[in-house]
Amino acid sequence: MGMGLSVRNIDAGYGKLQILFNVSFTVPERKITVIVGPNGSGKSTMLKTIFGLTTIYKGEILFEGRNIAGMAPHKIAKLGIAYVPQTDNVFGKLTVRENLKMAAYGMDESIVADRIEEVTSMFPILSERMKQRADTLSGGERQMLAIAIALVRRPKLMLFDEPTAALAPKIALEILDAIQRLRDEHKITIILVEQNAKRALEIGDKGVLLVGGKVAFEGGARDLLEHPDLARMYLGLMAGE
Amino acid sequence: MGLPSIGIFLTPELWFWVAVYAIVSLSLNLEAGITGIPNFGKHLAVIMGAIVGAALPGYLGVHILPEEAKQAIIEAAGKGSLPSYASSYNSMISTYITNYYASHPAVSFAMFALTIITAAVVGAIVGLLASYPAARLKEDYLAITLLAAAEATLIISYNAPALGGTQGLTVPNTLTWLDSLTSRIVGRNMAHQVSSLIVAAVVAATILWYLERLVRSPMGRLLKGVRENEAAAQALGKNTAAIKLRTLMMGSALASIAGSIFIMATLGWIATTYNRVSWTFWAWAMMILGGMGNNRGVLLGTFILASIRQLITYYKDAIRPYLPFDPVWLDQLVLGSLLVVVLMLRPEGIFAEKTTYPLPRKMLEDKAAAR
Amino acid sequence: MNAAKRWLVWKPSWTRLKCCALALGGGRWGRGVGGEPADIILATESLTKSFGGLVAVDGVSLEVRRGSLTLLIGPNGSGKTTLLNVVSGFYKPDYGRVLYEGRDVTGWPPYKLYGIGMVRTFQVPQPFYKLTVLENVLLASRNHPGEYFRAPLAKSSWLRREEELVDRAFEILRLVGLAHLWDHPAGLLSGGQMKLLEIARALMSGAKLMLMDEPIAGVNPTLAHEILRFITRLKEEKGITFFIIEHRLDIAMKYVDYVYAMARGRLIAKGKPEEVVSNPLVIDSYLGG
Amino acid sequence: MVSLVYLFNSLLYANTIVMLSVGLTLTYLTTRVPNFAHGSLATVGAYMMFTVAAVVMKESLVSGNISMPLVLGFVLAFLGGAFAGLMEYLIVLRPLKRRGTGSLGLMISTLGVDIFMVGLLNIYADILRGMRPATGVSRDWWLRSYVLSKVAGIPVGVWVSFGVMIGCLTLLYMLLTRTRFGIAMRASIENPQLAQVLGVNVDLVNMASWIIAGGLAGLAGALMAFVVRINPVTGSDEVVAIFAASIVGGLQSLLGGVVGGYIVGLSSTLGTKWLGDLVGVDLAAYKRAVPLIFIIIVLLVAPQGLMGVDWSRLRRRIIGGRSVREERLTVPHAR
Repeated sequence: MGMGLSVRNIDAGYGKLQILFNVSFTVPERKITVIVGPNGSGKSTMLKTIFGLTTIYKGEILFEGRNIAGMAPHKIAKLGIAYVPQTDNVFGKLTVRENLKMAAYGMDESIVADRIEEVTSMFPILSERMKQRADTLSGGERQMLAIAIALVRRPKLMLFDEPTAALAPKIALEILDAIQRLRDEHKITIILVEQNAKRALEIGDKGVLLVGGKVAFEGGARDLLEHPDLARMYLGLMAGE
Repeated sequence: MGLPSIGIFLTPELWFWVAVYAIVSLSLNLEAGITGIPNFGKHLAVIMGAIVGAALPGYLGVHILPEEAKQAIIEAAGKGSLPSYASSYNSMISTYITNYYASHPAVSFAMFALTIITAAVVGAIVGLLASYPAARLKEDYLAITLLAAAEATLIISYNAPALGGTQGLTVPNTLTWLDSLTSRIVGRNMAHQVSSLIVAAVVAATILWYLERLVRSPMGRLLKGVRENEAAAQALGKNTAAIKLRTLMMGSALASIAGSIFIMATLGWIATTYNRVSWTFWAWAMMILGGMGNNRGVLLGTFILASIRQLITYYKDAIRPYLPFDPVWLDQLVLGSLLVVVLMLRPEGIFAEKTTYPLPRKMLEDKAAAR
Repeated sequence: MNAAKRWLVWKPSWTRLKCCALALGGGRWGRGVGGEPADIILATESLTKSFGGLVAVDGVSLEVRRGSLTLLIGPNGSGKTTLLNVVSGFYKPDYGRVLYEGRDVTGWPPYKLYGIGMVRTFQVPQPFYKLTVLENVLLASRNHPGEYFRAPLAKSSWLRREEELVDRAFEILRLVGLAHLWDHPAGLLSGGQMKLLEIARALMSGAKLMLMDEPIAGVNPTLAHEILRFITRLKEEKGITFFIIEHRLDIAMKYVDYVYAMARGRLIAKGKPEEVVSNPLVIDSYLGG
Repeated sequence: MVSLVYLFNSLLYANTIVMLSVGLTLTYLTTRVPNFAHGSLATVGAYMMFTVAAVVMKESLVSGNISMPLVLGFVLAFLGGAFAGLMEYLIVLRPLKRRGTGSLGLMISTLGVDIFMVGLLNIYADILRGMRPATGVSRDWWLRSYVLSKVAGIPVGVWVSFGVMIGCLTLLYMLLTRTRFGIAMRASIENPQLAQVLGVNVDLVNMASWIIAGGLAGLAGALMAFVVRINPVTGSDEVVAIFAASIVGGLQSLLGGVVGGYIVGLSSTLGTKWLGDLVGVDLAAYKRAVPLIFIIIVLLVAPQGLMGVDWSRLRRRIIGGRSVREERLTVPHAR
């Protein structure tokens, strides 16, 4: 199965509070896998679990054939996985340039400038804001910076946690556009957690529906979008299983 | 070294230390162990109590002296008027007052009672004032504020002319009413030591009795609730800032009583005695070693550490040859490492905190089983 | 006699009275069903709260009828919990008012709100960790005569009350199914049990209005039904009002009287449960459009 | 009128408080522990300097000669303080944090460290006294004589003090803004989780902060030896002043530490002197009460410290405009 990621029988949570129950799914290489589900179903927890930010009680997470369950986050980052959290995903007190430099932490000095050049060319608005503090950016710009930060290391796999939350619809579309470009032009494997299920599934290749910390559906994004009970499950009118 | 070390446990001195420290560490346990207030300025209340104990029997005593005693002092001082209690004639004035107290046991007892009560009131007020600015803020701020208040008070009282400044004061003996009784039993030499011990022990026992009942009352439960989760306590209608202030007032009043008793026993005031190492950090170590939140544990911790301290003081010279350094520093090394080691190895202390219900457990078990 | 009083006495016309009632009752005059004034226990008026640049609650005005079970739904980040935090006094609003029984309680601290009968639970349970389950519940009791420093000296003044409260606490613990764990430290409970404990405490408080943040999230369906049935019983028998944030509508639906839906800090729908969940705006807010 | 000597002494004192307060704030920001042993880290530095004085300088050194030994003394002071700080973190705080010790326990452990360090310093002071009988029986040291000669009318000590202080703060500023590790430090302070996600080893950053804070404290201790007689508890006694400076600065920014350090340092020396002259009483003995007054005023008026005050908002408020409501400080824990 090569470069993709596969989650196997994961039980995870925070301390004693278990959120995920025996979750298994696979993430195909160079595709967008969308994780959807109602409030509190464990979507964000799933991403954090992949990145080693939760307590894993059981199960494995295979990346490039290697079990990364239980590894320290800063080590996972070095394997070529990047994570864009939903909130607090940029350093507000640092300038845009410092944010990008920060993202290149531990990389060879000689290529840092090129990489920063590379990512800012993807988001030209950022190059105009290089000396500004990140907390002066607008919501959309901030989200772009967050993605740019994650891109500096040229990750193979990117995890996005609700990147369009609290953004104006037009900006949200721009962000989803950018994510599509990452797949198409940069051949990056993507896991996207979205509250905005419709739009996310429209750009996605694969869909995973989490309900109550369990996988309720795994399959093509289209199939999930056309699933007759999706709306009802989303509104919490039907519990998983 | 074996046999004489047992001798220490027969001296009233050790037990006096245990009793006085028990008052302080138990009051700290009320604040920090039970309510979770990081009082790093415990010595503040002790200083205030000592100030009351040093000033009241002297300043008030001068006024109630009979005319002939006053005249005698004026003559001896060679001045036209009665010199101040804190003047250079302090020790002479104190002797006169002590003699007067010795011949009037009722006055002596009244002065003793008044001193203790005043110390408690002053302690409560100072506890309120010192914690008010930070009671609503994070515990770090409260800890720093209390420490700062205590240190500032120490410096001010060390320099205050009314307290004899850096020279300190000789304090008249307000325990003469008890000394006259004890001297008949243990002899004149030991009398004051023994009566100090009795007073300290009675007060400590009373406080222990009160605090033991407190943790077995709904109030104890409330205080633990404030410690465990402030947000939850507020949501359940508890004014946590006010509760913390009241607890600090109570804790400070008790520690202040300890300070006044200490002065009554030592009969000498010098501010530097009431430093943070002696009266705050040792008390913390006693509480942590014994078990935070457990009064009996704290009592045991107090006994152990007071004994160790006393042993080090007594056998300084005996252990000197075996140590590569001066044994006077052993105190600090023991205290410092103890605080850290206990936190690492047994954070709950010797006796962990126990659940204490106001109602008998048997009754609760029955109620739980009933359907 | 001050100016306002004189003004009242001087011209006691119907309009004046209505104005006064508006001022006192927060504009709830004459909106009732069948000609009677509606009994609104909680109302918010243009409540607004922002953090930095983000407006978390944006001009929310809603009403909770006395004796109802009113639900607040909305997708993640729609501002539900922030609204609850503002109403329950944990945050101060930037703008707007909170009215409780017609009284302006905007910005009151939580313990004062508790005093007038408003109590809340937390989404993430907030137990007193080292205290036992029974102690946790007992701490919620109102005006306990033993919660003073004089208590140890006057045991007789509170002992009987304590016993009554213990009985009541056990009754509630049995109800939520925690009675067998009464002597357990609350910090050792499982997540679901902590949730139950949170509810037990709220019940113990004897509040008139309970604000609950996701009371049945993380609780198994059978138990969730039991809790909701119990809440309904309390509502009917004791007349307690419940204002609940919840997303598990499958279970909650049939117990609910009225639903508000929020998205992006604003109210987007209100009405009977069936109306609200079939409202395309609400479905869109969940699924995205 | 304040004499020139008094003015210089005050400035020297304020400089040391600034350096201490910056270090204290730094470790508070990274590790979230108020370090009650911070003052003793300074004493460690001072004794490193004394070691050089005792072993290398002897009496033969011409006073005022800023020579290699003095530089060596500063280097050792930095290293000594840094080592002590790092050990405090590695041996005490990190294990306790991993064990899940609460903030109360962590605070107490730093008290324990402080007393332990004072004990060790006392023992070392005895050894040092044996090495240099010239100071006689006194255990108090100072290096005033080394820095009394004047350059451009100002004592060498003042030049050195400002040189070291400005040099250190500039280096720290450069580190934090110009190097990637420094940026990583600032990032970890703001959002440790995100920094971790981006590949930063946050524990390493914490260790670095303790090294820097300890080193700065060590240098401050060495500088303090130019103005006051130092004994093993001198630094420990300054802990209230250091905290006051940090609290005045808001405990949130290093710049706040600098501003707070000068406000507290100068007002407790120059301020008490000036006020004393005004009312005709010598208030110098009460200078240690000044930090308390600052703590109380700041906590009552602006608990976020000077750097936390929204000055423009305050101005609007004073000039007029809509009232600003403050945030309650008790908020239920998120997540």
